[in-house]
Amino acid sequence: EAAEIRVAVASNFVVTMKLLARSFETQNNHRIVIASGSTGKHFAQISHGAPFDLFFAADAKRPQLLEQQGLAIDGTRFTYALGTLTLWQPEQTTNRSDNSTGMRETTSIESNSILKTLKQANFNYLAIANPKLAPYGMAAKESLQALGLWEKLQTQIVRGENISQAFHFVYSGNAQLGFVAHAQLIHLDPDARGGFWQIPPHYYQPIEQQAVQLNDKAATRAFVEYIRSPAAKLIIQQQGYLTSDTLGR
Amino acid sequence: MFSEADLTALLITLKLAGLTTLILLLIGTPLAWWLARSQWRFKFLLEAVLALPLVLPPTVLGFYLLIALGPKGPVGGLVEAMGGTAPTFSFTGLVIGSVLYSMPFVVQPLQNAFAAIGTRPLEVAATLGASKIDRFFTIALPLARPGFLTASVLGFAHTLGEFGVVLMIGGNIPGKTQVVSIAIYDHVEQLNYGQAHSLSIALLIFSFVLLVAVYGFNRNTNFSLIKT
Amino acid sequence: MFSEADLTALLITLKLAGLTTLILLLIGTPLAWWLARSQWRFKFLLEAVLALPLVLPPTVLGFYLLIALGPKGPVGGLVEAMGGTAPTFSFTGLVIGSVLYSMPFVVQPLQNAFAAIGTRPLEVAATLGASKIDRFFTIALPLARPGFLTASVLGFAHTLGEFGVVLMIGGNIPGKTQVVSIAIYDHVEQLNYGQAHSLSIALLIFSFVLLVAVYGFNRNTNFSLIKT
Amino acid sequence: MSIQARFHHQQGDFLLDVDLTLPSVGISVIYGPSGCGKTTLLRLIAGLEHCNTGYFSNGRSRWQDKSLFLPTHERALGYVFQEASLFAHLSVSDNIHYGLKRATKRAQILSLDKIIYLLGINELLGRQVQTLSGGERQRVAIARALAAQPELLLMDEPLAAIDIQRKQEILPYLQKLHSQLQIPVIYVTHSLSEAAQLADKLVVMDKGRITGVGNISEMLTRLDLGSAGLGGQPEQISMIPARVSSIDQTYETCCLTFAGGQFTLASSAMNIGDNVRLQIRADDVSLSLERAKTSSILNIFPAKVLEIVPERSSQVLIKLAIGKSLLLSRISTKSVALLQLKADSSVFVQIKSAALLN
Amino acid sequence: MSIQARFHHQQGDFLLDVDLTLPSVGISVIYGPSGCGKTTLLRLIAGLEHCNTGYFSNGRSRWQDKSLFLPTHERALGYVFQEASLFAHLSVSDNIHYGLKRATKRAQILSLDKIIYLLGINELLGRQVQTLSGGERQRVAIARALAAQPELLLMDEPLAAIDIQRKQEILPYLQKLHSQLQIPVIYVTHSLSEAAQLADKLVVMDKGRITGVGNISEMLTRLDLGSAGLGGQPEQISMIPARVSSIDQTYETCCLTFAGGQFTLASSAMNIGDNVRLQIRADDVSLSLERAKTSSILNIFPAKVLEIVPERSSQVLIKLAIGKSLLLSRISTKSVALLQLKADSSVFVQIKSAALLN
Ligand SMILES: Nc1ncnc2c1ncn2[C@@H]1O[C@H](COP(=O)(O)OP(=O)(O)OP(=O)(O)O)[C@@H](O)[C@H]1O
Ligand SMILES: Nc1ncnc2c1ncn2[C@@H]1O[C@H](COP(=O)(O)OP(=O)(O)OP(=O)(O)O)[C@@H](O)[C@H]1O
Ligand SMILES: [Mg+2]
Ligand SMILES: [Mg+2]
Repeated sequence: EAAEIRVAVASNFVVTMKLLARSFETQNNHRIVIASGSTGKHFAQISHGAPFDLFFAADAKRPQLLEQQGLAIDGTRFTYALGTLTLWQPEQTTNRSDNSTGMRETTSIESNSILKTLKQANFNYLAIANPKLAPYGMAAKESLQALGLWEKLQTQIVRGENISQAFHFVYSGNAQLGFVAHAQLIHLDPDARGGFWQIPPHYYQPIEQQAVQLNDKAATRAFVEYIRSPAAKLIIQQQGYLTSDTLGR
Repeated sequence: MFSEADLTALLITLKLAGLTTLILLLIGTPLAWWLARSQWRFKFLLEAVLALPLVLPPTVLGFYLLIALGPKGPVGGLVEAMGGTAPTFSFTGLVIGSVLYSMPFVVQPLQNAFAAIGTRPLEVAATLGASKIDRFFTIALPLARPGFLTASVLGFAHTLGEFGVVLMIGGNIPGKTQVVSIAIYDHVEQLNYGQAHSLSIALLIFSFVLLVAVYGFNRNTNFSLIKT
Repeated sequence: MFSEADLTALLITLKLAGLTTLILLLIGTPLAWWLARSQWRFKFLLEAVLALPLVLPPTVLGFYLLIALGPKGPVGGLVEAMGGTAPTFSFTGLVIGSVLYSMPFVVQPLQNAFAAIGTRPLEVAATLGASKIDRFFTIALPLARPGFLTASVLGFAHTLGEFGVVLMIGGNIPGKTQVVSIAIYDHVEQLNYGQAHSLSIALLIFSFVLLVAVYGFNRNTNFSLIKT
Repeated sequence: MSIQARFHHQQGDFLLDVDLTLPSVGISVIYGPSGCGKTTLLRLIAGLEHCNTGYFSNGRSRWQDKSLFLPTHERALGYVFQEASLFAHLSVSDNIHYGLKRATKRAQILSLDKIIYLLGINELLGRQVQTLSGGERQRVAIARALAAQPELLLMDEPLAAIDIQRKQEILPYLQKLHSQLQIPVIYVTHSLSEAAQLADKLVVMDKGRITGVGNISEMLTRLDLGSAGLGGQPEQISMIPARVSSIDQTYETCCLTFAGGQFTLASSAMNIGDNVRLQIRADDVSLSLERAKTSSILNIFPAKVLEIVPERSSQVLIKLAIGKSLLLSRISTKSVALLQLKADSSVFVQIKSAALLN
Repeated sequence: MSIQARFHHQQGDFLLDVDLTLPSVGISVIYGPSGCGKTTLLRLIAGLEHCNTGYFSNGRSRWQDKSLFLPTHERALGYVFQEASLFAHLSVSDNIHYGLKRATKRAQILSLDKIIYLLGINELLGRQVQTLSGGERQRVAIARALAAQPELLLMDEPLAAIDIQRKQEILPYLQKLHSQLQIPVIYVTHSLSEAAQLADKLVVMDKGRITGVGNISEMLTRLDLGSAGLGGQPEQISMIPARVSSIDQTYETCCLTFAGGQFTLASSAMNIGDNVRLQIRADDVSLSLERAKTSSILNIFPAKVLEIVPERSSQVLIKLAIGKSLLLSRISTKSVALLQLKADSSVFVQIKSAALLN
């Protein structure tokens, strides 16, 4: 029979989750209720009895912790998406490198010029998500370290609470460059995208976004099953994420 | 123009702000009255405690409320032990959080308004046979009207814009604890700038109309200006 | 017990709250005075506008400020055109945001306090040769002291706990725009509950001491209670 | 059945120490210089000031003793404050009705219409109190206190802001309050003529203490109260009880019998048999050794000098007996010498004018 | 050099319409019933009420006309409000110093010590104003206004809350303000005896209009001002200018020459040659056809009846001429008949007592 499934979703994945939910709901009687928020908040809430059925975190750590604390169903944890990091510079308009399959591209002329801007520190501010709070922030930090720029750019780095805020900083023109999620750029009008450079995956630890079941209701399981289906994976990929099979795992 | 979820959020918000303001006026009025009248030596300690919720970032305050009100916390635990449900993640929880959070904005203006009345009108009313409670309702309340105006406006508006506490103890559950401020926040987070703008503007226009009504209506009650 | 970063954040917070309160008192006092005295028909519209910042969730307000103050926004653009730097991600930006955000909490109590003085003491002072400005400083200000107390406390405390706006337009730069509310928030998000607790408690104790000092010091100025 | 008040009350440096018995009918006037504690005494009686060791009974019921402290609103009193403290949020009419509405338990003895008429505030009823003049405010405050149907009326210099014409209309009304309605009044004033016109009992206060209490006629002729009391006051008044014996309609005069003779007074609004009081200023009483024949002064009586008290070196107060009535006269020292007056001298007192009370 | 005031000012239903010229020295008393516009007039003069079509000049400088409106604080005035409005946040002493400090531009003519002494507020200086009694408050308010070294003093019933003894000390001081210091005073009162004691000019107001202006002596004997004015008032006073001609140290009396004879008065604090004013209540003047021989009344003068005005049917006011001086007497209608008085009758006036001004 029809049930309501409450899903706590990391803010950065909510848009994708809505698409997934809609598609799931067309095949089921179940209804998905999405509560977006920061993973840290969701963790605290779940620890204190929040009535969620599923938890889609922005990282792997929090689901793991819940599992250890016995607040999640053992063995239900899985990676539902892998974030990809992009360095974005809207003012870079000479040329655009994205095409519909541009996600795999790792280098281009423009990206080199963005890299050049970065290396020359030819800007006021570089926006990243807070490495302490957001996996994308950690990835940005690792990338900068790999490029040998982390120490050098310290005074020019502004930190957003999460990856959305890093995006706002760039979008509003306050920061000239920013490490954002590739998924965020997907939603921009192509004319407004400017230049970007997808960071090569070996620069940073994979941004594993994991989900875990908080109970073992049939509806919950049904939804998890759906998420793991190829149809869902396609949607996730179209939204600018990688999935485990795209990485070959 | 607005999604159904947005409209629901708007409705919940109004319900929350209205109820919170009402509760705050009900609790805050006697409290402010007592604070304004009392000669208690250590009154200032209580005044300081009342202002403390202001100092914590809302999310942090929300975090502590989450702990306290949750089933494992002292309050929530007690409620559950008595057969109830812990108020977190429910509308009740939101109301509790908002009340605590907006308390100083209601109590302080009321306290000042009551203090400004002075003792004379109350003494006069007493000699005319008005009991303590009668004096309070027929003299103190009407004379403190500007203070009630400020208190209601600050309390209501502050609850409308309230966000951190509600997010934390409410859990942002659409249709239940998702208020409009969180909805706007979500739109911004999801880069739905257009929807964020329209919802913000709707909230602003609504609030502006409300505020204009309140202030406009009270325009001519400047009797507090004149001492007789 | 506290990391150096926490201590720096604490320091920046105090500086921010102090400066914001100061600026608010400087701006808010004449504004409140004008609002209390003016007979302008459409005053209530202005009053409503002043209360509006309250209504938006801080993060959303911060978002709009980020746009307005940024180099592409009207304000930031103007500043840059004049050869300056847009105030976002700077301490100046934090101050601007906090001032806007906490404005109603300072203006409203002051306005009520000024209104409660009435016209008589000012008339008397005028007959004793005190000019408008002289009357303001020697009569209106001291008589409005309870209002100033409330205004300062609400303004200062609100800025201490302020978080959304500051996070948005400050960029959380340690040593520059990371304030203690953000630091506590970060600790909570990282599940460093221990550090979050100690920092919260430090903030609470500090604020409590401050509030007790303010309220205790003002304990005996209840002259507003008595009309002569 | 008498009003009893005992208070020992410290207020800053000021100590009020009072033990007072007043009749529970009639008007008792508290008289004394500024700052002597008159207002404080009224506040204590009203229960607005707390005095743990106080005692008060209004004759009918006890309001306060060691174990009892009735709150103000349960004391059936009316209080006219020294500064007319009207409610700023109520209209004039609502101010007056405030007490009236709450007096439903008390007997409705004072008619609202009458009160409004007497205080001349009919046209003010719809007004906001902020627009009233000082005297108008005070009149409204009196009306409000009266409308509350008090069993004891406390009035703190109620007529200070009111013009003399209106005063002359209000005073007789206040007198009637007790003569017809048996409402005792405690009335604070620093005007001796107001006191003489109103008072049955006069209480003289100084520096928080009571320096003299007595019937008005006796008190007024007491010369021992010192500069803080009545002696040394520019006003000196005697009071003589009398009774209407006949009325002359032609000249609108009446004849009053008192313990000393027949007094002719210009007044027609009286009935034969009425008991009245004559109030006579010492300055209005001159003395002569022979009875003047062609004088406009109608009231000339033989009298005996009782006492001559020098006031200043140029002036004396003379206490006289007309039959059994006492009278004060103030004349110059020079006249005393010219007429060779001394105690026991026989003289004629010429009373130029007199005011009539009740 | 005279004070000129012209105002046409609407206030709710009330219209104040005044065109007034007053001498720029001396005390002008505004007299009228409650609500007639006295306070409003003072507020207009002080610039506290705005009147676009107003005009005011204090003799030395213009404060207001068509194109000019000096704000209150630039008008060198002192204002004693009807309700003593002390600053609640300042001590008594600081209240008084408030005006003093701001008067540095003005000539320091009034000594603070003297003011404090005269108003008897020395012991109150350190007190908080909330602890003062009503009369104490008003005295402090007067001191504060005087300390501001005003060039024009506006006083709105300043003595209503003050006891008669203190009043008698303050009044002469106020008189000296103008006689010695040339500070003009505009003084609102509803006490005619206060007016007679203080006034040089008397302004009678009713319903927002001026119904009579004139020198006090002339005004007091005008019988045409109707019930709102002076006629019909219980108090009727005449004022006679005189001059000290000799002093008798034994009885502490002095002899005053006036346009009609020699007046004997109990008073020693005078110098020969002083110009003074005699204030005589109509009630203190009796008439006789023969000169009384053995009376305590020292002042008996031949006079001529000018006019007999019935007040009530039982009483008349008689206007008399003693030489060139005018005098009012109030006697009973019965006496008029008994003595067969009419206009032009020759009589003896017996003046029982008189007050001395200046
Ligand atoms: N705003 C107003 N609306 C209507 N009438 C007003 C207003 N303000 C004052 N008045 C009236 O103006 C008249 C004059 O007032 P004012 O205070 O000058 O009287 P006053 O002569 O000083 O009387 P008092 O001796 O009682 O103090 C009063 O009748 C008062 O009721
Ligand atoms: N809190 C206080 N501290 C010190 N003295 C006080 C305090 N309150 C009142 N007093 C003094 O008590 C005395 C009595 O005051 P009260 O008001 O009773 O006088 P009053 O007789 O009514 O005088 P008035 O005729 O001037 O109104 C005054 O001298 C006053 O200064
Ligand atoms: Mg008093
Ligand atoms: Mg007046």
